[in-house]
Amino acid sequence: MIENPYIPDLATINEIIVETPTIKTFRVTLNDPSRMEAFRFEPGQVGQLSVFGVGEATFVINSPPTRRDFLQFSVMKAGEVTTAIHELAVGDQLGVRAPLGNYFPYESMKGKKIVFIGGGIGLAPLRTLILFMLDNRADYGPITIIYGARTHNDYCYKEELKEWGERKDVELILTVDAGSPGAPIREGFVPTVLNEVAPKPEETIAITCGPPIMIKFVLQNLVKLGFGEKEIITTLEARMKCGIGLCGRCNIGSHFICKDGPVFSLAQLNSWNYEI
Amino acid sequence: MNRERLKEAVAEILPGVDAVIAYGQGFDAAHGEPCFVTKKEELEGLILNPLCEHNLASYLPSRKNKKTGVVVKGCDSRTIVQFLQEGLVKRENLVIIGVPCTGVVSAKKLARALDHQTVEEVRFEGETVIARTPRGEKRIALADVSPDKCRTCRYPTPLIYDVLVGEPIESDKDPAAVYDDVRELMGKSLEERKAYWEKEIGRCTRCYACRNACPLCVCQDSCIAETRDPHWQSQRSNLSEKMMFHFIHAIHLAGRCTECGECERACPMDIPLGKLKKKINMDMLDLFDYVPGIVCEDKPPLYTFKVEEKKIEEHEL
Amino acid sequence: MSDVTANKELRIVGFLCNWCSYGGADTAGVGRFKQPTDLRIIRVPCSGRVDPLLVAKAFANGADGVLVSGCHPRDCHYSEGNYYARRRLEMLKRFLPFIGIDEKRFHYTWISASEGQRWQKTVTDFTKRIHELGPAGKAVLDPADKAVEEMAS
Amino acid sequence: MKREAGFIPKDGWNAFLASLAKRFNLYVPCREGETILFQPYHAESVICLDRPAASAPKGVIFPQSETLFSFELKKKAEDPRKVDVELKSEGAPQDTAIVALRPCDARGFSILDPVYMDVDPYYRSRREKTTIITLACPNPYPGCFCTSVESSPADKSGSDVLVTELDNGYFLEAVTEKGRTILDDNAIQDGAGYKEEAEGRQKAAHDRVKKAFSGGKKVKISQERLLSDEFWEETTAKCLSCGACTYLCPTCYCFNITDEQTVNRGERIRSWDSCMFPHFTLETSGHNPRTKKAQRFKQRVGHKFVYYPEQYGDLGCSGCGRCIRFCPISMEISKVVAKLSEEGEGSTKDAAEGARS
Repeated sequence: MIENPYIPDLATINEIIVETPTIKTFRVTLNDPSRMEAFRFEPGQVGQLSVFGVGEATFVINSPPTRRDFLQFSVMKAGEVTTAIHELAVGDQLGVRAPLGNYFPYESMKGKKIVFIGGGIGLAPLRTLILFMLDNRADYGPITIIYGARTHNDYCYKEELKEWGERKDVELILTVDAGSPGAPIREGFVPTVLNEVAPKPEETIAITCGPPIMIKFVLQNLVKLGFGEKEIITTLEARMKCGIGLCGRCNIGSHFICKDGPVFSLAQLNSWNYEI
Repeated sequence: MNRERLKEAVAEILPGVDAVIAYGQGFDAAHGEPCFVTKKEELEGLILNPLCEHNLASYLPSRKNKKTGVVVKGCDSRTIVQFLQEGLVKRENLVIIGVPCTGVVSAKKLARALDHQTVEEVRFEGETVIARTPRGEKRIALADVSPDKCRTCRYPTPLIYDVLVGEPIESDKDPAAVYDDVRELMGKSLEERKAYWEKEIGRCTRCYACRNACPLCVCQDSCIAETRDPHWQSQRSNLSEKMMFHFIHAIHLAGRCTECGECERACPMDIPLGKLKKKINMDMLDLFDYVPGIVCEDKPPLYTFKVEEKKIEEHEL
Repeated sequence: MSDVTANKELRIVGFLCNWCSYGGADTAGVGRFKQPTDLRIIRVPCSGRVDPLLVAKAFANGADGVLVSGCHPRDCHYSEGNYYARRRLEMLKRFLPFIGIDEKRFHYTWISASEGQRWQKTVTDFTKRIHELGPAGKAVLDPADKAVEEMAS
Repeated sequence: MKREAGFIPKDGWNAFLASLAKRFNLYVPCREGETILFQPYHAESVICLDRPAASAPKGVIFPQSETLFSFELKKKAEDPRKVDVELKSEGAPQDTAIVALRPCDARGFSILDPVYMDVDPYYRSRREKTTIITLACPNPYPGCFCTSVESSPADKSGSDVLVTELDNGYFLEAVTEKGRTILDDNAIQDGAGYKEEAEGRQKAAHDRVKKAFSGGKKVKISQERLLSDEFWEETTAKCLSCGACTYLCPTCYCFNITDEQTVNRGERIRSWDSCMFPHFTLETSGHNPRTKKAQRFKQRVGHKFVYYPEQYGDLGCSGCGRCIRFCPISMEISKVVAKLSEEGEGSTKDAAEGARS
């Protein structure tokens, strides 16, 4: 008998954090304590959340593997499933199929400088890795985080942003698409701010996630800044149903975002002629 | 049908349009296919004979903003009239080459007549189709392998065109016979009709080819057969869902369907889908004296009303 | 009525216009007019809101009868909704028997808010007719369709 | 010792089916009006062996829609606003046999196997419980191109038994252990003496199939043409995106998963889906990587002739020709592959001419 990959674990919502008017973060634990105890994952892996009767959607597990009291998912209200998830309350049941997909190659990043470039809800997968690196701080060089949102209200993880901003070993640069006058935050789109900050490519890994259009220009700008295509990492999204490389939606040629991704280097994407 | 004159007409309009949609030879001798002509060199590939059964007007709404030439038969021209009624195409972006037509071949019926053998050659002599398969040559009357729509065709000459290739033809078909197939089924008992559709629609694979090939199914990807909001249908492949899907298709074409037969032609399961739409059209004619796709300025009867409806009587209990 | 209600209740779905027939049903209720209880009322803003697909869906999900009632012609709250409804519902009434649904199981009519008695008569007569016809049967439903079966049983 | 070859005289065929029906849920190609479809066998079945069925019998093992699991929402006693979820999955499938499918359809299963066998318990359990008794194709039908994908009208891959129709009866070859069990039946005669006649028939049929492109499994797809938007735009101008090709195909396996719920219970359903539909890849955000039919058709052809081979080392197409035969606009996938192949149009045309003459 092979394990049934379509049947989710049942899980309970323990805590809900309202991040922005459209984004909520859910902290869940699997109902079966032994399954929860045995649950292992790597930073960047995703899970499918189910609201029974509505359907499933894919989200990154944005809590780091180093903190295992709960699994955290951030959900932007957009379609049928995300709307249903937003309507859930603490104590409600969810289905979880996780972990799925690959993860950030954090071993090969050891000793390197790290630049994170995120936009909107795209900070979620980066958060996992940021927290993982902060929990293993000695393994990594200086960390720079460039994070943009549409407006001040659209920042996720505000508490953590505050904490990271105060840390000496993290450089945090925040930007908004349209700023309000006098605010102590930059104004400008993320790819533009990236150019202004102009991180040095030497011994540095750049990791980006955000809306497709942002990723597209960030990748272009990183190349212009001199980053090698193997040193540029992104994590992609697509319409997914199965999450295990079968249903046929999320493929880039013979590679599936759900199974072989979501984390890819620009070198990989280029070799598959993939254009965002 | 005069191929040389068609080629001339296409060549003439080609410089002024993005493409001319005409007919070419299909994958074997028994099939025609739509052919998008953009270069003069491609004219040699054009055909004009009874293998031209496709309704090329189907492509026009997706090319609304591109200047397009299109070859249409009488039946196909009704689709364009309907498009114009509903604002789905722009007349100024169309160059219509009309072709009077005395009947086409249904590739499906021809395959049946030839026992599904590979077809090596097809030629036409007047009203006769001569087809060669590994089993030899067979002569078949065109009328025996024509789509049902040809048998009662009222509009052999296109109703709208810029260029007419050939001389106009008057219909010699009996207008009263158009809905004979519908009447025949209505002549059966309720149980028989139910059993008939259960058997026919039971074969449906829910591939949606009928919908996607239908020139007047304009919702396309927002079709409520698949949307989750509104959630009319599940994706189960049971009879109830199949019936519901075809009900939706028929109702949404009420008073709009020009009976071009593309739904039936595209259906890989040979379901007589056109009959569902014809039944409604028959009632539209009876109730509102209306035939879809004839007059550009008309409005589909369900998009309008009269305060006094002469033909609708209150139903007693 | 006793002859009707004596039998097992059947499933009759009624789509009633908020501005008239729904009021008519209410008037009948307030007037304590005796009427059968098979009808499940769905209030709609106008008979023009009744998409023929709603009726089809009701039958697909196991309704034994469907009744639509709106404002009398010329009395539509939105001026012309019931005129459109009349055309659509007439089309539907003629189409249903073509696919094997008895047109007698579907009735559309016009009843104003003040016509409590007319409402009572309509619902009584229609219910009686459906009982005479008996349950619609599940022939259009596939036995594998569990969800539909569940609703229909 | 179990028999490797068997023979059933013409008049013994119906009894053979009837005896199979006692042991298996039996699917046979039946005439439904003008259409041939695989249907559950019953005594009155109008069985048609004359030509391939309209759709592949893929659905017997990979149903068009199936319940992955059902769920029930139960109100909690202590707080009726909260519900507990209970999940239930379906029981095990029964012994099943498909008879008289064509070798291209059987090969379809062998193309689905590497995708599903190790990960998908639904497919696997049905596949393991199903015996496949294939009928060798006596001659090609319009659109057939099995020899171009290194298959043949007597291809054994995916089958448990291969049946070849002879003048006086049917020659049965066991392909697998399951197949040998089928032949282990007193009503089946020893068939060793008919082997030669059967092979003669098989070869004759093979030679009649049109060769659409050369290279077989190693068909060299030109990267340049594969990546050319212009190539695909031009190729697919006439495509209606109708999707019929994908639903009839023995090797298309894309699916959708949707939830259906009544008041407090429901099911998660898997149903066939089609890469030819724009919403197949439409994301909630509105972003869609394959908005154009050119992109979608490239995906369909690319999947079968480039991506699948990269993943599993074989072509993802069995050459059954249904997508050509039933295409309302005569899209010819074999011709598209010929055009895509590095040898280009010219050489394949020659090959095709050569095969015809």
